[in-house]
Amino acid sequence: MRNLGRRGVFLASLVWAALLVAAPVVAADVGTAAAGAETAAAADAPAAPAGPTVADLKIMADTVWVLVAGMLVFFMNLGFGCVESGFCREKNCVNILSKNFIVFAVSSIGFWFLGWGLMFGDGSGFVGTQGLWMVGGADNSPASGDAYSGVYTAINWATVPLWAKFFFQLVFCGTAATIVSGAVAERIKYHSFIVFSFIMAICIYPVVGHWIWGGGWLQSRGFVDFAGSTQVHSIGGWAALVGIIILGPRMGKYGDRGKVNAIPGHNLSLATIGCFVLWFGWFGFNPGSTMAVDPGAISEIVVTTNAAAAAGTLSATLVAWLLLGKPDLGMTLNGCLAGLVAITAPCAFVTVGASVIIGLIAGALVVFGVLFFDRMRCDDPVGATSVHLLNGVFGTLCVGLFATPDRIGRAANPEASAGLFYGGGLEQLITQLTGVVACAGYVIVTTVIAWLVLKQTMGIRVSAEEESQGLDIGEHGNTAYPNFVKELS
Amino acid sequence: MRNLGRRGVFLASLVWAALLVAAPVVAADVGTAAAGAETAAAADAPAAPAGPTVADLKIMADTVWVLVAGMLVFFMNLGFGCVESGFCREKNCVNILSKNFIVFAVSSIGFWFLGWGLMFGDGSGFVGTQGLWMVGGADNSPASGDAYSGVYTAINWATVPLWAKFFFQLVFCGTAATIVSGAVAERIKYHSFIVFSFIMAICIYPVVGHWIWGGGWLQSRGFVDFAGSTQVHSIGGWAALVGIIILGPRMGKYGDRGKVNAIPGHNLSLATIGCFVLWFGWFGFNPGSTMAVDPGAISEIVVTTNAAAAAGTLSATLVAWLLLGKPDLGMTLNGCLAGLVAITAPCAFVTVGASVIIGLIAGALVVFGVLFFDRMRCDDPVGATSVHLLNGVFGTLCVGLFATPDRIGRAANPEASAGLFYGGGLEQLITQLTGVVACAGYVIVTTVIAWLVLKQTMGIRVSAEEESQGLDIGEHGNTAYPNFVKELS
Amino acid sequence: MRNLGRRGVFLASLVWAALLVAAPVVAADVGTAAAGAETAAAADAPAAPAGPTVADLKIMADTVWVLVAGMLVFFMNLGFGCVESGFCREKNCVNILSKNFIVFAVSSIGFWFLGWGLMFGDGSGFVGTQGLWMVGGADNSPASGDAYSGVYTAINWATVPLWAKFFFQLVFCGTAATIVSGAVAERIKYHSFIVFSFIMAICIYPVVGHWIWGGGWLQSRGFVDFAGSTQVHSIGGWAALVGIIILGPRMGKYGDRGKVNAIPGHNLSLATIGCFVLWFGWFGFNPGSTMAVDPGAISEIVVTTNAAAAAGTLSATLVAWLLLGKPDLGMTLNGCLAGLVAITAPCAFVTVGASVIIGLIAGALVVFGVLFFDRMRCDDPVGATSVHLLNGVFGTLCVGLFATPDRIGRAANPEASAGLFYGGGLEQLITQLTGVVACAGYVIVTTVIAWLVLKQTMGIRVSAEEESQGLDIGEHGNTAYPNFVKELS
Amino acid sequence: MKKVEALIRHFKLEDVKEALSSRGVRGMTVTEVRGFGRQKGHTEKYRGAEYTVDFVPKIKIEVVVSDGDLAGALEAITTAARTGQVGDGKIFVSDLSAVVRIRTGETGDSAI
Amino acid sequence: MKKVEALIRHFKLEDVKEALSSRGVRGMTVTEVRGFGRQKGHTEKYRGAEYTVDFVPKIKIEVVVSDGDLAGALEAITTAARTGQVGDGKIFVSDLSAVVRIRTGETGDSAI
Amino acid sequence: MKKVEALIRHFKLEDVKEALSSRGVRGMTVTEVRGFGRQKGHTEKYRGAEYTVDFVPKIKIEVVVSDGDLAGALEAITTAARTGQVGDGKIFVSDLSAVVRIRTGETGDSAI
Ligand SMILES: Nc1ncnc2c1ncn2[C@@H]1O[C@H](COP(=O)(O)OP(=O)(O)O)[C@@H](O)[C@H]1O
Ligand SMILES: Nc1ncnc2c1ncn2[C@@H]1O[C@H](COP(=O)(O)OP(=O)(O)O)[C@@H](O)[C@H]1O
Ligand SMILES: Nc1ncnc2c1ncn2[C@@H]1O[C@H](COP(=O)(O)OP(=O)(O)O)[C@@H](O)[C@H]1O
Repeated sequence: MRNLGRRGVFLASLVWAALLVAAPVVAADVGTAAAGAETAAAADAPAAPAGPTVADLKIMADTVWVLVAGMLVFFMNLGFGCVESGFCREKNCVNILSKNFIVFAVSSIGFWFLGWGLMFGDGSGFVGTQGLWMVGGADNSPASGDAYSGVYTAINWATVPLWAKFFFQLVFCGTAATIVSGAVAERIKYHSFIVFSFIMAICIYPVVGHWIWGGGWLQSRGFVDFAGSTQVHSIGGWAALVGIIILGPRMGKYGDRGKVNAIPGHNLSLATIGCFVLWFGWFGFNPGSTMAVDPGAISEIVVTTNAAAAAGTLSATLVAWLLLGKPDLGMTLNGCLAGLVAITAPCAFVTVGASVIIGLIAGALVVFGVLFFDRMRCDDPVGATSVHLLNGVFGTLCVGLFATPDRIGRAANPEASAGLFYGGGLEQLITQLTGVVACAGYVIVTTVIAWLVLKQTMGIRVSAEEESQGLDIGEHGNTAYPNFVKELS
Repeated sequence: MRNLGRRGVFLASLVWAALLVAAPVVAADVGTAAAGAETAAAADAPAAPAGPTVADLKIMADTVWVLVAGMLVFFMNLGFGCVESGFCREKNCVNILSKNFIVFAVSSIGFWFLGWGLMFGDGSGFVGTQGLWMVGGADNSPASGDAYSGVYTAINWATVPLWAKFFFQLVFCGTAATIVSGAVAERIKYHSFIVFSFIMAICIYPVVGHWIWGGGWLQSRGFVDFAGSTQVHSIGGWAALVGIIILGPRMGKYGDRGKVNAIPGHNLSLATIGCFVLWFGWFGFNPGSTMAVDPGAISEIVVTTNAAAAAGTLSATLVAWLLLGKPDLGMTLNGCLAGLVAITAPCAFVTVGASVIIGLIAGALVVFGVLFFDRMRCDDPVGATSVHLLNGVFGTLCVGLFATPDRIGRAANPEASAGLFYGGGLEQLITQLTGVVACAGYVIVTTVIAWLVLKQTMGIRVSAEEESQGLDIGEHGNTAYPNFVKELS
Repeated sequence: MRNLGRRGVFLASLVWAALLVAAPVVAADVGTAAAGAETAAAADAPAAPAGPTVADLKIMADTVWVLVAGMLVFFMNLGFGCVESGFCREKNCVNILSKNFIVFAVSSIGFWFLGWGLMFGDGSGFVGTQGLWMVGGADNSPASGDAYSGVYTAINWATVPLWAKFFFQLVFCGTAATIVSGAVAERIKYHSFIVFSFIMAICIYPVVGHWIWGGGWLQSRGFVDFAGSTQVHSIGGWAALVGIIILGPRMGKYGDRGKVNAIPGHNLSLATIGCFVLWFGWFGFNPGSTMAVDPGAISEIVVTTNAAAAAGTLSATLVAWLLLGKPDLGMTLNGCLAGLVAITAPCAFVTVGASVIIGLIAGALVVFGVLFFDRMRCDDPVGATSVHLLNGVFGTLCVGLFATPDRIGRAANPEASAGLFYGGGLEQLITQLTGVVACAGYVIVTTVIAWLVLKQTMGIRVSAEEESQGLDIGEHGNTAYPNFVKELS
Repeated sequence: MKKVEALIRHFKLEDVKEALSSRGVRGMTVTEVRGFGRQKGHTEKYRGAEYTVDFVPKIKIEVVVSDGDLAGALEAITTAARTGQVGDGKIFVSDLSAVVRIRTGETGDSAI
Repeated sequence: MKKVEALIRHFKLEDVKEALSSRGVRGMTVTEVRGFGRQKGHTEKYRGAEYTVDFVPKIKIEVVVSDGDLAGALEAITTAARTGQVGDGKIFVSDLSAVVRIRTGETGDSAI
Repeated sequence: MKKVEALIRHFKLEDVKEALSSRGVRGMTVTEVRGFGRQKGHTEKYRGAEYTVDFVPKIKIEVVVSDGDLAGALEAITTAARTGQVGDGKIFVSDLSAVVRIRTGETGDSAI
């Protein structure tokens, strides 16, 4: 123990020293690159007193909108943290909170370091190859369209500065990684989860991101995912499902002869708080994905998003009531999230009426999903697979079903067409299906490799003894609510 | 039980089938209507690259403001959820959270389905009659004023798209319904509450709304309620009071000889979180009610709102300290909310100094209100009547007392005049009083009917046994903090 | 007791009467002043239908940005409330929540009454002397620069209405006072804390504020503190440290022979929620401090802020892991806050790469800080000194180290120059150091006086018996989670 | 001296306390416990999986009385705690060989 | 009649309940307690300061049985609660002088 | 063998544990309870209504000792738990007829 401590300190000093040496270099480096990127903006500053032009004002409005929406999406980390810790047991609460807290920090660094470059850098249809490191490529944003010159061409349609684009994309990346956290909760080793999140942020999320939003092959084929039912939710969901299967269920979750034991979460107030925060954050997630203040579009998207959430809430409650005999609050909350996930891809392309229908179906889906995954013995403490995977897929397909001819233009993708129910035929639905399958394939393969390598090297599951005592003491040496000690002092 | 189950599933299938049949119709329907409504905006989209005009920019700014403010108001649902569950007992916590969660879903669907039309549709002075269903009337927003053509004339002054108007109004409707939740907590049947909320959203709130904001008779007479002290808070408060009286007090609340027993809430941290969230959300509620970026107005309203909240907090704390001997945190929180409710109607019309005074009075009122209602044996677990009803009325009258001549113009109502203390005489005060009485009358009558019908049909109060065991187990089969099971697994 | 009660009521009546008499006067007074201030804006209102100009639109955009950012900063009160109550024991929870709730109310009234005037009123290099009372000086904002005429010249560069400026500055003042709350928790008398906060808001914070942001002597010398590492955080930190020393440690915190006893907080979920909320709020704190929509600047500041928070989180976790053997969640949270505090002063002047480095160092600093202050027997239940004081100082110095030549212009201070690592030499670093020392000196002297006077007059520390039983019962007669009573009713 | 342990329903605690006090009992100790007996627990649902909570919340009262006060205490408890429904609880009586009051060191009946 | 008090591990409660039920025991009372014994507690960290939690969570079961059922109950508990690791717990047996069922007023063995 | 039950103040637990340990006691069980006695509770306020909390938090320690160790244990507790103020608590001693160590099946004094 003592030796370990000493070795630890030594190691730390090493790491630290390395960092301090590397740091100025990095800083200098980035200094130059970013300085280039910023020149336009900086040059604007002195000019400001002379008064902005109409074009400047549009950039101002768009930037405020994108940043505020990005902040709302960031805030969803709190939502996930609350939902996931609320749905888990007290003895693992510190662990889940820690995971959900650090995962955004990890994503922030990882997506900045390499993820953004792979996702939006110019390159092949498969991955970005230019401006890879530390968002360091040439870029004259907020110049847009033809006026744009730089290496992040795929996102040159947004009339906001580079860092605004980066921030908005970063918070999405963080969300995908967070989804995994809940599904693998109560048994995964803390440091393995951290490493996995880093892998997600650096090379799983960004590659699919390149296909869908970074000018890659799926985008070229007309695949459309407005705010990320696939890009964020089903990717997170697949990674979670693979993790669940490789980790195996929690001790005591499944009994003999198909018996499913309930393992109630420790705090439904927390879970409810979390769900409200997520609903709130989704008002950044979906309407913000316009990345521009298009009044008609963002207003309608706010309403479709809200309508699907409301409908999902009601339908999950009703289905649970009829199916299970009582209106289970956990199902109500999951229904809301299901509606939100399902409307994420089609939010800009469908009518409010259609979004109500999408929400109603999503809410029912999630209830059956939870029962189904339990029957499959996929132990998912928070229902992440039912919410994000199932409804992520469903939502992506909804574009091919419900997109209206006049709204599909908002995709700014000439290959995209209206959905089956609005006279568009099967074409878009098939494209959507292709995208779903392709992304699933990539994520399943890469995460299987990642999880298995982690399993062989650092191990991914805590010992049975630690699992039974709770990960809080084992992994963190803390307890979330140390009431006995408290009473005594 | 088993039979019931089977019947339930059958019923569900029916409902489901009906929905699925109805759905495409609805979607198509709405598709057309909304498509019409959206044409202008959609047509703008391709034009956007050519650069927006100054008029477009104003629409952009106003839309962002209205939507962000609306999101903040939405977020108040979390605040109400926390305050109300914190002020109730643990054994009813799941029930309260469920109610507060589903109530916004119910309002969303109800207000979309019919409420909006009744409230803002052109029609008589009493109720809207055009464009009733699913926000489906003709409308060329964001065109405004003379350029407007459509059936929602009363709100044509706002230069934002129709769905932005809808969203902002929807979140207000949701708030009114939520207020009832806390007052009737710990004894009401879950499904009866759901039905009642639906009634509120569909035909109680919108009718009064038509009178006040929808071009109805009160508005024509110069009645002014900037952000809803009456429209939202006192309406919610009257509905709550009627519910309280018809339901009767919780078991054990009142003893013999006027004895009032304390039934402490289970979690003051939760209540405090909720109150902060409400304060935060009010920055959308009041300044957002401009529905336009009028810099001078919104800045001042932010400050009057904040000043009244601060003054209410201080005065309730002080009064409770002097009156009850100790600075009760529950009273401090209620004082803050009281200040906010009271400033809601006059926020745009009064000076910051006056808003401090309004807050001070509101904070004192709420303390006396809580004691008063308890003496009247109106058992209100969260103080909704003292906060929303009492101060909603008080705030509405404050317009007639404190409105300044130069600010009353912000009401955009030619009939409105300055308040008594600012040389306006008694006129406005009397108008305000008329409005208060009229709305009270309508809400009392309709909610008495609604509650009594519910009582006769589905019943509104849980059994004594269920009440004593807690509604969580009886109504939901859940417990909020299942710690004993948890420890064992 | 009874006598006291009667006397109390008498006192109250007196206070009340005084208020009611004073009130109309105040209102009238302010009415005039503010009416003057508002004329421009009010006059705009009728003109609005005629359409805004480009200059108006800039004011609109800036106002929305400043107000929304201010609301986010306001929301940090919730964050502080959660972090601080989570890190304290259950028996003091009501007390901490009460303190954190009321402190913003106190600041709101105090800063409005006098603080703003002292801080931004024209006057000497040491303090404002004009327009002192109730923000009542002449002011024609949003007119700016040369067009400005009024007595709040130092902030005339911001093109937003006076009340928007006031609101944004107010929420900062509130933050400084809140920092003290956590550090002196679990032993301070409630009413003494309230009085101390009032003193902070009225004459400690504003004076330093005048030096730094109000056109005072430090600003003239080129001292630069973009969003308040010194102005808000280290000031709060010094006041806290002085309070800690004068109050002494909590009973049982330090044993014989240098033994440090752990006194675990009661709820790490709460603390984690709080930290997420603070991170979120900081997106208002730092980028909002532009007080204008400068797209390039605010986008970059959002990213530097986020990067430092992420890096601080990671580095504190790592250092705690290596140093203490396990990744302590409390340290992770403090690391995040440390990164945020450290980047607050330099956020607008450094590259994203540099902000990562600043965050990494801050995260390590905070861990050593906590251990250091404990060794010094400064008992700080929430780590406020390590987070706000230590990193406030560090962050302020970072401007002198990492500011780049092209970004330092954002300070709009001709005396400011680039940092040591970017070719600016030692000059700026020395200026920053001067500022740190000067502010420390002023705050230490004034708070020593304030605390000592309070100690002599009303007393500052609760009795040992009350401390052992918990302040909730002693000071408030409440308990946060009254579960025993609850179970019984 | 006798130790009387009674398992009662939550909402009867107040009544039992009053009943005992009125017979001169000046001290008691209360614990929150879970009971298993003829009174059935209930079934809860959690995300579709059912689970039975067999143990229902009960209150345990411990009262130490002198031999002479035993009968009165028993009667007080029995009367005050009875509802007539299954689950009213049990009383267990045992002998104590010594009682000490920590504050004074008194022992025996005077320490009660 | 005998009172059997057993201190056991949390996760053994279900097994012990089953074992007792299968021997005809129809009632028991359970309390969450903290035990100190040969089984060591663990060390927690809080903001750099270490503290030891000496008391580990245990479950206390109290079962009252007639003298004849004692041996069976003891065996049931011993068998069901054993893991063989330090910390399995203890059983304490004492005599009761009276048992009353509150609902009916029955006393003695029939009240159990 | 004797069972010693002591009701003490929260903050005395550590001292009592030390005192008992130093006399060779190697096991004990602790429960959080509420006590009613000469020490008065306090009054709380909730939204204007007052309510009295009669039951003050106490700690119950149960220690089983061999007959020979009884006197020492009593003294240890009495000394360590005393403050001299009302509310210091009580000690109750009773006889045990059997003790079993679940892990090994040992009985009697060696099982303690
Ligand atoms: N044999 C027993 N040993 C210990 N406690 C018992 C026993 N039987 C019953 N109890 C306790 O008494 C409570 C009430 O018993 P129960 O059988 O439900 O109803 P009743 O007392 O009406 O017969 C139980 O919840 C349990 O706490
Ligand atoms: N002398 C004692 N008096 C009261 N309870 C005891 C005593 N010894 C042990 N216990 C209880 O039994 C539990 C298990 O004892 P321990 O010594 O840890 O293991 P084992 O039973 O395997 O010897 C302890 O946690 C404590 O609750
Ligand atoms: N007769 C009794 N039976 C059971 N517990 C008792 C009895 N008398 C006192 N106690 C317990 O002892 C505690 C202390 O008793 P109290 O009368 O307050 O002070 P003291 O021990 O100083 O006389 C009580 O809180 C209660 O838990």
